Amino acid sequence: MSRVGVFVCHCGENIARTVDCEAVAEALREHPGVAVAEDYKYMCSDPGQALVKKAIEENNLTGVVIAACSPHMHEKTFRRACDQAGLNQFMCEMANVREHCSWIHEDRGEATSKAIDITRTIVEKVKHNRPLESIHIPVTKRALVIGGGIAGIQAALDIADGGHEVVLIEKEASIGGHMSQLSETFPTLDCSQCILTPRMVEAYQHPNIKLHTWSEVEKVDGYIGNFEVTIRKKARSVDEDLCNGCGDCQAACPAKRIPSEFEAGLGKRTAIYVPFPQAVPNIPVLDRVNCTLFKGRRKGLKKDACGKCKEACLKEAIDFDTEDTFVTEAVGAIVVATGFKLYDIGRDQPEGLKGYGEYGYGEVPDVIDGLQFERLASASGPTEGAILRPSDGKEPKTVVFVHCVGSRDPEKGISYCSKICCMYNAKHAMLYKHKVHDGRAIAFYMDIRAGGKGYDEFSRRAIEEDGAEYVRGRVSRIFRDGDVVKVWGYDTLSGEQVVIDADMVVLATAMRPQDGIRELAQKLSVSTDEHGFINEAHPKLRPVETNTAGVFIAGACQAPRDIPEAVAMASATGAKVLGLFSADELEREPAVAVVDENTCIGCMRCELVCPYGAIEQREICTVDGHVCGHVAYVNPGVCQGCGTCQAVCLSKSVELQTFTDEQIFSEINALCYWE
Amino acid sequence: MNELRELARTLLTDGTVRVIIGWEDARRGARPAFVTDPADADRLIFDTRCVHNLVTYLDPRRDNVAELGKIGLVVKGCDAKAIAGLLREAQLNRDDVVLIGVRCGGVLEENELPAAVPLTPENVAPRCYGCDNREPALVDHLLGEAQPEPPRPVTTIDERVAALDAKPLEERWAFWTEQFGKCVRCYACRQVCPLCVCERCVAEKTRPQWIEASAHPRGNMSWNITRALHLAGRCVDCGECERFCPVGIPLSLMNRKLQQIVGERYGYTVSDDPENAAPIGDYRLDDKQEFIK
Amino acid sequence: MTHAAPTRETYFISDDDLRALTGELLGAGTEVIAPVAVDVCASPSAIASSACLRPGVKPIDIEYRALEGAAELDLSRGLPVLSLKQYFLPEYEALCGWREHGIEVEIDAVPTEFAPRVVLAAKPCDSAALAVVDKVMNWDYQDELWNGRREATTIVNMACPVIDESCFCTAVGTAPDDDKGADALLTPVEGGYLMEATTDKGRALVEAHAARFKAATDAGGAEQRGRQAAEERAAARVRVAANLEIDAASVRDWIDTHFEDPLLAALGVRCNGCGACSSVCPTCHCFDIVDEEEGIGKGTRRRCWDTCQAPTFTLHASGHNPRDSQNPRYRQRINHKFSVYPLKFGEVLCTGCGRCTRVCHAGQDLVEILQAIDVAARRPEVAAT
Amino acid sequence: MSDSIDINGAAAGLFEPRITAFVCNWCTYTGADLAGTSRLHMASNVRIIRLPCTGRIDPLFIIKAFERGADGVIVSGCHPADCHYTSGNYHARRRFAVFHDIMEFIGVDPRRMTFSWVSASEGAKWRDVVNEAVTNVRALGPFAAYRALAPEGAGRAAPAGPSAAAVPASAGAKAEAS
Repeated sequence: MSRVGVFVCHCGENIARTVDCEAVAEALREHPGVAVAEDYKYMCSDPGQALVKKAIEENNLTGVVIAACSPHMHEKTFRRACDQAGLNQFMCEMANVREHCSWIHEDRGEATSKAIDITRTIVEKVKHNRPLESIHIPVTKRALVIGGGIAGIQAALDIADGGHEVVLIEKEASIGGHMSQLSETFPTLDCSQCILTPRMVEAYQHPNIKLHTWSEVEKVDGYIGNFEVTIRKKARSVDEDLCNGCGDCQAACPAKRIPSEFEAGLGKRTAIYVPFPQAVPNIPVLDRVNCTLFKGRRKGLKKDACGKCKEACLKEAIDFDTEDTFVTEAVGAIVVATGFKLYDIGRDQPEGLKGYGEYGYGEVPDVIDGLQFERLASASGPTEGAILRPSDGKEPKTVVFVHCVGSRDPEKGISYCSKICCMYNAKHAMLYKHKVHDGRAIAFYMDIRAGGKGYDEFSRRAIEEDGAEYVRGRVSRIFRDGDVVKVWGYDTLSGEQVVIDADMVVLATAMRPQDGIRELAQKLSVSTDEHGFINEAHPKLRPVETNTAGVFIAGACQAPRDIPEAVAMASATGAKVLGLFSADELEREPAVAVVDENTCIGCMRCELVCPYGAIEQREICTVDGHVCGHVAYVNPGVCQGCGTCQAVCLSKSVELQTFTDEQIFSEINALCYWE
Repeated sequence: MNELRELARTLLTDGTVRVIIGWEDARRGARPAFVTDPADADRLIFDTRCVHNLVTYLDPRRDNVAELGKIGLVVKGCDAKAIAGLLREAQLNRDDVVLIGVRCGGVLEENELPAAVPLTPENVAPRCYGCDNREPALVDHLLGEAQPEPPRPVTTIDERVAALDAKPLEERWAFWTEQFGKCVRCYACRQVCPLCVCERCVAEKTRPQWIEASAHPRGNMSWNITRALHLAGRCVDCGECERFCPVGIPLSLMNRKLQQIVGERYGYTVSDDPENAAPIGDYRLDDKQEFIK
Repeated sequence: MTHAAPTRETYFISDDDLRALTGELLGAGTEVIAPVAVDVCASPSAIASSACLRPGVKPIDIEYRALEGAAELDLSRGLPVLSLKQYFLPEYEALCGWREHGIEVEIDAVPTEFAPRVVLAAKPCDSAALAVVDKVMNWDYQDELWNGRREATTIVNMACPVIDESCFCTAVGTAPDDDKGADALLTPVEGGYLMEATTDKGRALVEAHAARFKAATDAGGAEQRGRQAAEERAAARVRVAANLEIDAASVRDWIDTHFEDPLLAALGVRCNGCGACSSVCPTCHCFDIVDEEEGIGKGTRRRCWDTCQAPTFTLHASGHNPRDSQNPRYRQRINHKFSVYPLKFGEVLCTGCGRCTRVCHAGQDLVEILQAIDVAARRPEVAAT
Repeated sequence: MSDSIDINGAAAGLFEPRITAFVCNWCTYTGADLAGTSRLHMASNVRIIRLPCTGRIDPLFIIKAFERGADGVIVSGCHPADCHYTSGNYHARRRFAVFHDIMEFIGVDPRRMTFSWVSASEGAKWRDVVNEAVTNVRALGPFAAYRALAPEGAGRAAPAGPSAAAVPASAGAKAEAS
């Protein structure tokens, strides 16, 4: 026989104003199985909790129902209180008579009888609650960081400095990411390379960091604390141990006219190459798409068409026949820091995006995007920092900067603000003016978004000190007209149309998630938003967690971020991971599904619907050990407690603890509307 | 038929199987036969009276059939769909049974006759109309001549469903409450269903007791709805549930309606391809949701 | 077995008088139950029944029903789908209700007194079944609900005119013209029926409606009617006997001593365990007791038909099931009806109505099975080896 | 729409439908919380049963609610693509599509069953869903047809003849069916 205690909270006047709390307690006193029912002004207050604890001890209650606010508000509070009073915390439930009753009804009579119903249903549920113990899962204290940009590097360093091994993987040949391409960074205008390179080297040399470049995530198994990640190491053709980074192979390579990704297409590279001088590791990769030898092989030539790099390599580190290899790493936590790519507005667009054919990007050589300008402005760039336009290498005297190309333009498929463009445009205008004193920097903007420490001052400086000309309005068309690039715009302040003969145009194209993000998200079973950015677990309170326990996110894979934000998120994930690693075992709520092996027939419908792959088939044996059938097994470490398996189970042979069929049946039964 | 008897004899003699489950002639017409002795192979028949879906004997819970040893099972096209169902739901290993397929031109609605009679629109089992699997693919042996299409019954099941659909809600409710009201909860429908293979049927779960055990209209309603829902996208339309129902509840109308629903909503038809995953347990991002606010 | 003995006081009642009598009973508010031919094609179900939709003979369901008017009375029909059992042991019935108040539990009893009612033209195999089941219902416990309904009911049998290949009442100690378990017996004759009242209840019925009855001897053509009746009844018995003849006693003893005999041990292979046979059986009386909750702390305890053919019938709480496959479960059906019950109560728990055989589409054929057992029983030396 | 209907039926002497709602914990339950914190007034006829996910909701819940005398039900959870468990609501959507259609085939007025997607931020939508459901079911009247299926309880006389099943219930239902 259950002995349930019911505690009705007035919440000051919040509940008592419309619900007659005494009447509710009174009604529940008569309810079968209720041993005590009391009401009190503030149940969540110390005296309120003390009252609950006292009642538990005095009446040795088997269950507790708090009729008060939403369980999302105070469930933990009261479960803790019960625990302290020696009642298993899962024997305590809350009846929501505030958000779902007193706050949304006026009629005192209606509200009171509804409050009674609500409390009754929860009492009936609690009668079928079972004492549960939290689940303990062993934790592998190693972390995987996906992406070697500034966010990934920072996360890796923080975790490694915390004393735990980190596996850092990067799909390019070198870590560094977009930050390594930048010239100078706002709002301080300090050299990007100068602040980044030391971090790259530190990560490379850190005893706790194991680096895999030219590698991608192939497969992710397991669950929080116990992931097993398979990594594809793409064939590099260069032995990472033998190579000493002398660079002779690059010098020897005949294919020298390949557009360099690092230079955003403004510079050239060889087929076997190191992306940039400060690359970490300083080990080349062989680009098999553009390599003469491999082109020949693809054509089916008997004899290899080239091999100069191999001849040039004294360390004999080059092997044309290497294949992709796979390594598996056991880790307990995963940080996703795959960063962003720029909206490639020129060529054919992915589904939902329209591009900006009218801006001539890709056709007019002197229409470039922000990253290309960064390379022009970078001392280590193709022009050694001189601002020269791509078409004829002349110094542009008039440069137009266009804000919000793609961003904030639902018409073109992207509704969000890319956030960093206002700042880097200001920076670009400044850098340009610093280098071309007699030049004109004209920026078309919708409005300036310069939130952030020193940001607004910075963008003002561009205008007030460096004389950048800001035109409030959109650009309708950009096209080549003889030697100049015509920019048709509209000044919404003067209300006049503006036509500018520019020498070069820089488009602040939107930030988009990296290619393949959806596939990766699927492997990690995390969700992405409509644009492909990875969803955080809660927009405010859990910004670096995902819905998959043990998978965290840092930087621009979650939304457009600037460097300080990406670094802050990275350190936040570091803290999360270190927190996870602080105990040998992980404690989880026991809200997981459990299979009744006596009635399960192993039809595995549950396996089909489980979003987490938590269910697998398992053989059952007789006492003498011979296999007598197969049943479903739910891995409590992976199960997240959605209960979808239970709803599809024809024989009802799987039960979700804390939401069992008996509990729900009793709740429905409690709402019996007879007589 | 001789072809069938010959094969049965061979399979039994060379020990490929220990028992052949087929049909035989008995005092009250055709019925399931369990032939273990090659000498008895001549008992086997196949004609328009062989209505039974024998796949129901492969229910892994039927220990007394399993005891007979490896089974050779005679299946019509519709029966083979049930085999696929069992394979799909991991209730059968394909290697554990030898499937003897028979080309089928349809069967009788009323099979308790002393001798086979040719099919006519009056006597053909309505479910045979428009059969899409008269030559089972999922078999080890396929016997018999190619058969003509079964005749169109006087009234097709679809026409009956349509007639019911055309009635106002009140009349449909009156119709089904009368039908389900007759139910005595013998569970014959479940027992003969080749896909109802649960160890413990939800109707027999007592904690909690979702479905009231006694045969009152309310318990009957929840039982019959649940039975139907559990077969959504699984029912192979063998009609055994309706045929065995001692009080004649037209379960085939429920089953057919479900087939129409999963057909229209998810473009799904039950086939004898085990890889053809059932629609419930699967989903598409763009599934119709016009009924959701 | 009781045969219609001409010594018993016999009356003649014309067809019209029988209807008039029915009218009087109904008029007096007495429930009258009789086989009714239900035109299934008249109900909404018609649109669902392919039989109704096709040209030709429309299907007819025969059911024992409470008459709404004397006109419905139709005595020429064969065996109803469900037996008379349902009027004495309904598919489900309330045993009591309960309501919790705090920790107190209040019980609502159900009435065990029933208004008098009359069954007309009951099938002899159905009335006999009631007499057989009376034994177990009054063995170590008096079943008030059963007895209450038995006492309140006057049963008038009709000598059975319709016999098919599944009937075998004569093989199990009754007959198509038996009055066992009944209070009177009607036999169709020229222009009406001969009515023999065999119990006080039967006689009371005759007295209450004396005007409708003539002493058989007074009525004209009495002798010829008597002969006609006797002949038809004898002929009917012969027709049934042709289906099956067994020595019930040796069958009983053989089963008792051959529990593990392969013949008994392998009966269930084609059986689907659907239990339809139990549902339609006039003697199957096993029930399950369930508590059906309705709202918090209140509900109804009901009993409902159960069947030994279902695995759950013998499933232990431990999960162990002593009858773990259909073979032992079907053997139980045979064993209980033809050995255990006879040994305990001196009566076979079967009246040969043949419903189980007709209802089974898997082809379990009790006639065939009893035949086989009888053969084994008559040749003990064969069975022994 | 919420303003256009009378959310306080008792005052207006209207029939007060009883509605049981099955909602997921992450979207609709939280959305209902938001309705509360935003003090959005709505009809008081709905009783919420909280579940982790619409994927957990079994048609048996709805049948049982009707058995227990509910005049209507609401099933509500996360919008497609928003499921806290990524796909629970997609599976629920199929399950309820089939259930919805078959119940309609049996003769249950679909307006007694409201299915909706209400996110944690849609307190107002929840208010509207509740009020609309109440208006619809109020218009339909009590679900007498389903209640007519109820067996004779002990309080009332036990059935004399064959179970009340075959004839009376359906007859009764016919008259009262929704």
